[in-house]
Amino acid sequence: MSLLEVKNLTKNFGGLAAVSNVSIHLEENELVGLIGPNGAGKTTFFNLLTGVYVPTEGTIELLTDNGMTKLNNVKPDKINELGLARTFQNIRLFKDQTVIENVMVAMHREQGNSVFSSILRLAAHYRTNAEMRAKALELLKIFNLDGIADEKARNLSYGQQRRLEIVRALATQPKILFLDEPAAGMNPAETAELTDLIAQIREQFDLTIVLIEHDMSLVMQICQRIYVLEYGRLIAQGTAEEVKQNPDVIRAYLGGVD
Amino acid sequence: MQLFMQQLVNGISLGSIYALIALGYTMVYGTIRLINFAHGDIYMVGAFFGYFLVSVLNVNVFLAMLLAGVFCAILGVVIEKVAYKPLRKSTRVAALITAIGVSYFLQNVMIYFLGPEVRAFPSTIPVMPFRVFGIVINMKQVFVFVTTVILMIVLNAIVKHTKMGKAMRAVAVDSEAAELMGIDVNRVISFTFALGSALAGVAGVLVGVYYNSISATMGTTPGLKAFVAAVVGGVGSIPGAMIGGYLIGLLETIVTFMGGSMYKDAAVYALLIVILLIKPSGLFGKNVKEKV
Amino acid sequence: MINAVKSVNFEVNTGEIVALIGANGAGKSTILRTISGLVKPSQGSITYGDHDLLKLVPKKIVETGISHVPEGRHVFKGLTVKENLELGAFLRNDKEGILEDAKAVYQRFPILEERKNQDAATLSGGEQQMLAMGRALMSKPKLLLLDEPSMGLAPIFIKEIFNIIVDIQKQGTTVLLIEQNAKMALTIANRGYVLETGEIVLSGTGAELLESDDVQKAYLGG
Amino acid sequence: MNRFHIRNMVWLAAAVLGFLALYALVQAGIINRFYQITLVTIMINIIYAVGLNLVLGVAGQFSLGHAGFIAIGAYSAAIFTKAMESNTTGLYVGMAVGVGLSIILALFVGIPTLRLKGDYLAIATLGVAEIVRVIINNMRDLTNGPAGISGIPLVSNWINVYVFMVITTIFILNFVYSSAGRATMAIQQDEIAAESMGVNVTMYKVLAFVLGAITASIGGSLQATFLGIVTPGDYTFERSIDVLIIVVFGGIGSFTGSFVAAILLGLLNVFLQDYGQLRMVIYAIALVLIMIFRPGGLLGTRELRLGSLVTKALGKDKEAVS
Amino acid sequence: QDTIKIGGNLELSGAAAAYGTPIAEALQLAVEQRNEAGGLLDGQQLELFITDNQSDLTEAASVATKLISQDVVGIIGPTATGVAKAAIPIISEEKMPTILGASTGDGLTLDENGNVLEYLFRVCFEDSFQGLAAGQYATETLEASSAIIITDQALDYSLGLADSFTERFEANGGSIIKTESYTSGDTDFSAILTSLLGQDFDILYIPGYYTETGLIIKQARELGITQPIIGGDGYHSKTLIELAGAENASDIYFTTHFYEGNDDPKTQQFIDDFSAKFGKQPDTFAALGYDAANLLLDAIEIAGSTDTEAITQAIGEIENFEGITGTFSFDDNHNPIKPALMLKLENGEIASAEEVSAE
Ligand SMILES: Nc1ncnc2c1ncn2[C@@H]1O[C@H](COP(=O)(O)OP(=O)(O)OP(=O)(O)O)[C@@H](O)[C@H]1O
Ligand SMILES: Nc1ncnc2c1ncn2[C@@H]1O[C@H](COP(=O)(O)OP(=O)(O)OP(=O)(O)O)[C@@H](O)[C@H]1O
Ligand SMILES: [Mg+2]
Ligand SMILES: [Mg+2]
Repeated sequence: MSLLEVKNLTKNFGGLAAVSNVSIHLEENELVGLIGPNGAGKTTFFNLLTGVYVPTEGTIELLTDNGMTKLNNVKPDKINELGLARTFQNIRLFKDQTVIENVMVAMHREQGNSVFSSILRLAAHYRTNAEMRAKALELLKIFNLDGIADEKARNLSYGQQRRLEIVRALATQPKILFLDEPAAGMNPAETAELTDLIAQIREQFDLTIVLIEHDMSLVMQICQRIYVLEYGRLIAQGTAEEVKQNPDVIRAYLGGVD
Repeated sequence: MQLFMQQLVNGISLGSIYALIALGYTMVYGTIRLINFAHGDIYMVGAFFGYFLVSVLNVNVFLAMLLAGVFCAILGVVIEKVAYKPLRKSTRVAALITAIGVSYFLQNVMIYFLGPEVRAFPSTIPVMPFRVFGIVINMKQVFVFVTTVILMIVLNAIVKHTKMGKAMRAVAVDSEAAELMGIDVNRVISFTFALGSALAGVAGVLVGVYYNSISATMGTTPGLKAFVAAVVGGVGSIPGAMIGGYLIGLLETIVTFMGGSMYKDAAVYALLIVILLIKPSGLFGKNVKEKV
Repeated sequence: MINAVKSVNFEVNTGEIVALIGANGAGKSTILRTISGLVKPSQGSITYGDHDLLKLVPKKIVETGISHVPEGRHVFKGLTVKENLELGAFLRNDKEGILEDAKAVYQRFPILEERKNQDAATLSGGEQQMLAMGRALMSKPKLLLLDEPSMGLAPIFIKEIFNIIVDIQKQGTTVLLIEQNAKMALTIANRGYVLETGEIVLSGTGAELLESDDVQKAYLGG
Repeated sequence: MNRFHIRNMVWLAAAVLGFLALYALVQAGIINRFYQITLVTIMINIIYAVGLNLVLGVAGQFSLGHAGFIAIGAYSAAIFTKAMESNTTGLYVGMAVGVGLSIILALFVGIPTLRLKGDYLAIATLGVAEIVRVIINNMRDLTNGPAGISGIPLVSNWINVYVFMVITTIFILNFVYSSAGRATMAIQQDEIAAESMGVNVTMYKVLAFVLGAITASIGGSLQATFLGIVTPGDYTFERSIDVLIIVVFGGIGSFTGSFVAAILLGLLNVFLQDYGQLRMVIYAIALVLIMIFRPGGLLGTRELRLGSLVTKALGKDKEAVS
Repeated sequence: QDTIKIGGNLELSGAAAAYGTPIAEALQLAVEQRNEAGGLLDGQQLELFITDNQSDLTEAASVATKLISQDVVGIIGPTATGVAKAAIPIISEEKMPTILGASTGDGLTLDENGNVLEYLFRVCFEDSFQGLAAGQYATETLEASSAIIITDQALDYSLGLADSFTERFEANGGSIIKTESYTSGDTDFSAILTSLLGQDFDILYIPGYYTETGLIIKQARELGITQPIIGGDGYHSKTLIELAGAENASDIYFTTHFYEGNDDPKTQQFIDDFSAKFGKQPDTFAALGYDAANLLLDAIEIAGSTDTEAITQAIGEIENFEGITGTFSFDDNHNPIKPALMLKLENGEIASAEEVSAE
């Protein structure tokens, strides 16, 4: 059984099939790439998996303690609870909250049902709060953001914001992490650094990672398998080498060799 | 049945009034996303201006309507420059509070100088009731209805088909990007205010003539109802504002007809809520989709 | 008050492609925003031909023939792709020419033609980027300011974007280009400047900068 | 220091000190009857504003329906205080009933409408409040219609209002600075992102709305039993706007700001009383000028964090956790 | 030399501004006249403090305490019954003689247990008095047996009148066919009026303020509703006729406090003085305010001191005060004992005025 099984997934917007009849599967601890030309439906695909959009057709199933659980029609917060977390193509941080607060929001489920203790300000409130803070700092450290933990998110540079989004997603303790163009707006040096980080967190947190990226150096370097979308349809899949050679992929995505 | 038809006529006449005010509301909202709480008060100032033209200077009503439109256009632009422009970059709620301040200001300045009493607007348009299939319709009703429809069509044409209209929509979405297109944002906003306020001025005189009653607080209730009408129709949508106005006018009339006159205001708000629940951006409102 | 840009002196000659490169937060976008009049600098001067740009409002600056593709695309959401392109030609009155140019944009980005009547808000990230570029071209600029035009684009379109830049240079348009893809940018640029925390630290022809060790290390990941 | 944290103590001490100071001033006759009305009005406005600030500033929900909940609290207090043998018990029973009704209404209204955005929510909540008012107006047997209920025993005075102000403020602030508060704030910043990070958006929005309704209702109960009369005309949407003005003027999201704004506007009102008809003109100009020169409100989003100030001063920020 | 301070707790802004303002003006006029005539108590000048209560409950209470703290010796107002109620606890506790000009709400001068509030007086009669008188007049004089009532649902005054009208009308054998309502501030009544078209009734009772009733009269007559329309003192303003249009203002009856056409020189003098000072005709509110003010001033003179207890007592004991709104004394409940007048409008003119009673 796969960790995540997507069968015949379709999403129509009016007459437009943004995702059409796509079937994929994800295994544990895999690093999978999702590429395709602009408007191919990659982000839409993420949106379907994470519950932002409801699929028009097809099924999404996740392996949980109760066997395969269907994710169609489950709300995003519940899906997150089941172990799927993501970042956004257009950065969506909680801009007026501090860096560490951004992370702590993502950890809020951990604190359990302590609204009561919080409102009465019992000692337990301060304890869990301190614990959460410590944990959040640890995560920030991995991405070299601990130094600016108390800075407002809006004041971060673009690259820092992208990294913070990853930390925030990690803080929800996901099984699968979806990254939408994590390296966009970064220069090659910064991209190389990020590439290493992604590989590292996969190891450290035993994650399955799916990433959308147009920077081929990153994709080819770390993805074990790659899916290619065009006009909402899956047109190729395989290892980096296989995909790179595929004539359809070259035509639609990479462009002819100059 | 005939009585019911008569009530429909009543509803449409009342709806015309709401629609007329709602048009200006929705214009301004459509361009700068500001609930211009002072709109109802500009309408009131227009009514008073017309009143003085007609009763003191003996100006013809139609001319008075035009002049009130011009006067309110200027007033609207001045208000925008003085009170709203400095707040363009701040939160919407801050701008809303300013609008409320302007509304209080206009209303209380009028009370201070002219007193809080109601005044009778000299009735200058003949009533001339006539019957169609046994339903009594009078000239004033026809006049108000026709004016509203014409204004709606003209406005819609401006927004949809002129360059200025396109610029207004661009400014509404992203004023910085609009500047990069070579659009003079200040001018567009001034134009919007001028147009919206001119409409309010015309409406003020028209309503003065229609009901022959004006007062410093006359803007509050219709202002609120017109706002509801604009929301029901979908704020920013010009046909929406008109339909919203008519819907509310008809609803009030029908509820009264069915014997629920004491609940007519509640019915209007209930309608508003129901429509928003079914269509969160109003009947004609564009659901601004957010790409995730 | 942060001084986003300290003291920067540079020039762009008619007909050139000039690339500005630098790390995140170096102040590149701020420079472009100053040129197009969206922000006013605390001191200094910007002249464009005979115009003192600091004395002009954005609208007048656009009228002088400068067009800016801003960071973050800023397409008009709620308006269709077609309307967005029309707004790009806001200051023009030659109906035929506008139609022709729109055709040319569609030719370069066929996906935009397919999405012609779609709300720009629902375009994919890359589609919005193309639209922003197409929209700027609609004004037939004499000087085009591009802020990371290749961001979020598929490799095939990145090539297209750089082709376009070279093409429009050939048609006589001057280009000032900000890019993270420094290699591509410097390859097509006549000259380039390297910006760090609000100051120019290096300048030279595109080829010179490509060769430079500093640039190699900092921006080319090599 | 075992069950409660030192920061609680600081706040408690501040509240008690504040009380003693007021008590002394009242005893000394410096706060005379006139200033007591002003004082109570300010404190009740603080209760309203703190609640609305939670809804608007923290949850980001633009509600203009505060007056409806205030009316519910006021009327239930009026009815019970008049009807019950012991007036004081009547007030608290009435207050409890008002809170109960407000919760029910807030849930009933909140669950469907809170998915509306911005101005749409504002007008919908305004509509709900107006409906409440029309109903109150027409239930003449219970509410005496537009004449309202008068002769309500004057059970409330500055003392119990002060106590309730302190309690509601502490309650709301503690909520804001809890994990739930953080999640609520995140919803305001970016709803989609919050949802994707596992935050139950509907629940927290409704929770904030309900808490706002509860405080409004409590404030209403106090006001009714302080003034001795309730009429439907006192709960028009303008009352909601008055509260909104306090919140915005103080700085949306700043609770300290709400305090400061309520006090300043209360004093401004006293000052303007001598200006007769010009008063509203001056007030309007003041409003516009304030917003032009301080569009973010007096304090922006700043907050006086007494607790952390003291703990920092004592240098025991870290180890105070035990 | 010290001045004698008089307070006005009046609605100068807000919903009731149109009714509080004329009272404030009348108060100014009365005080000015008294000062010109040499002041009170051996030439002491009067000083007037009029404070706006914004038609707001809390403000009314606040203004009351404020005036008291400024050492006024008597207060006029508030005007609206609800607003007045908010001030009552304070003036009672502070023992401040207070005269209400136009607060007609039933039982306003009594406390919860029906005992008279010692310091509170009013110069207008109660709502129920007007309603009963109108009911009586409708059945007896107009010989009506069926009526339709239109009330302002946001106005206790309107509902109060309607209630007592109904009581008397039905007691005298008439029947109320239908009750409709509108809300203050409405301007379009065609829906309500159209729904009356098919009905068979003798009279319309429309208690309310001229602001709306003027328009109702106009719209009703234009729709062809010709039955007599009866109302209360809220009709008593020139504006009513202007709003309705003189041609429509026929067969209109209303109970009220005074008749500007009576030959009493006092009344004519007041009308002249008021018009001269404010450039407009006084309405009933102004007339009532003028009486309230003069009553208070007379009482101070009678009391012979500025002691509030003495003034209160003097007010209560005044006999046959000769006011614009009639000659009256107070009953045990501090209401004036005076007859109501029923005025009739024909073509926008007052065609007749007769005294009516609720008996
Ligand atoms: N809400 C929507 N309504 C209509 N069309 C939509 C909507 N969302 C996406 N689309 C269309 O669906 C297609 C797929 O969009 P999507 O964002 O998934 O592309 P993508 O593969 O992520 O592209 P990019 O690499 O440019 O980000 C696009 O052509 C887009 O215009
Ligand atoms: N309006 C502003 N207020 C305060 N600081 C600003 C403002 N605009 C820009 N900055 C700051 O100025 C610096 C330069 O910003 P700019 O956007 O020009 O950088 P950039 O070189 O374009 O970076 P990137 O590659 O991330 O786009 C940054 O540190 C930014 O945070
Ligand atoms: Mg995408
Ligand atoms: Mg930049």
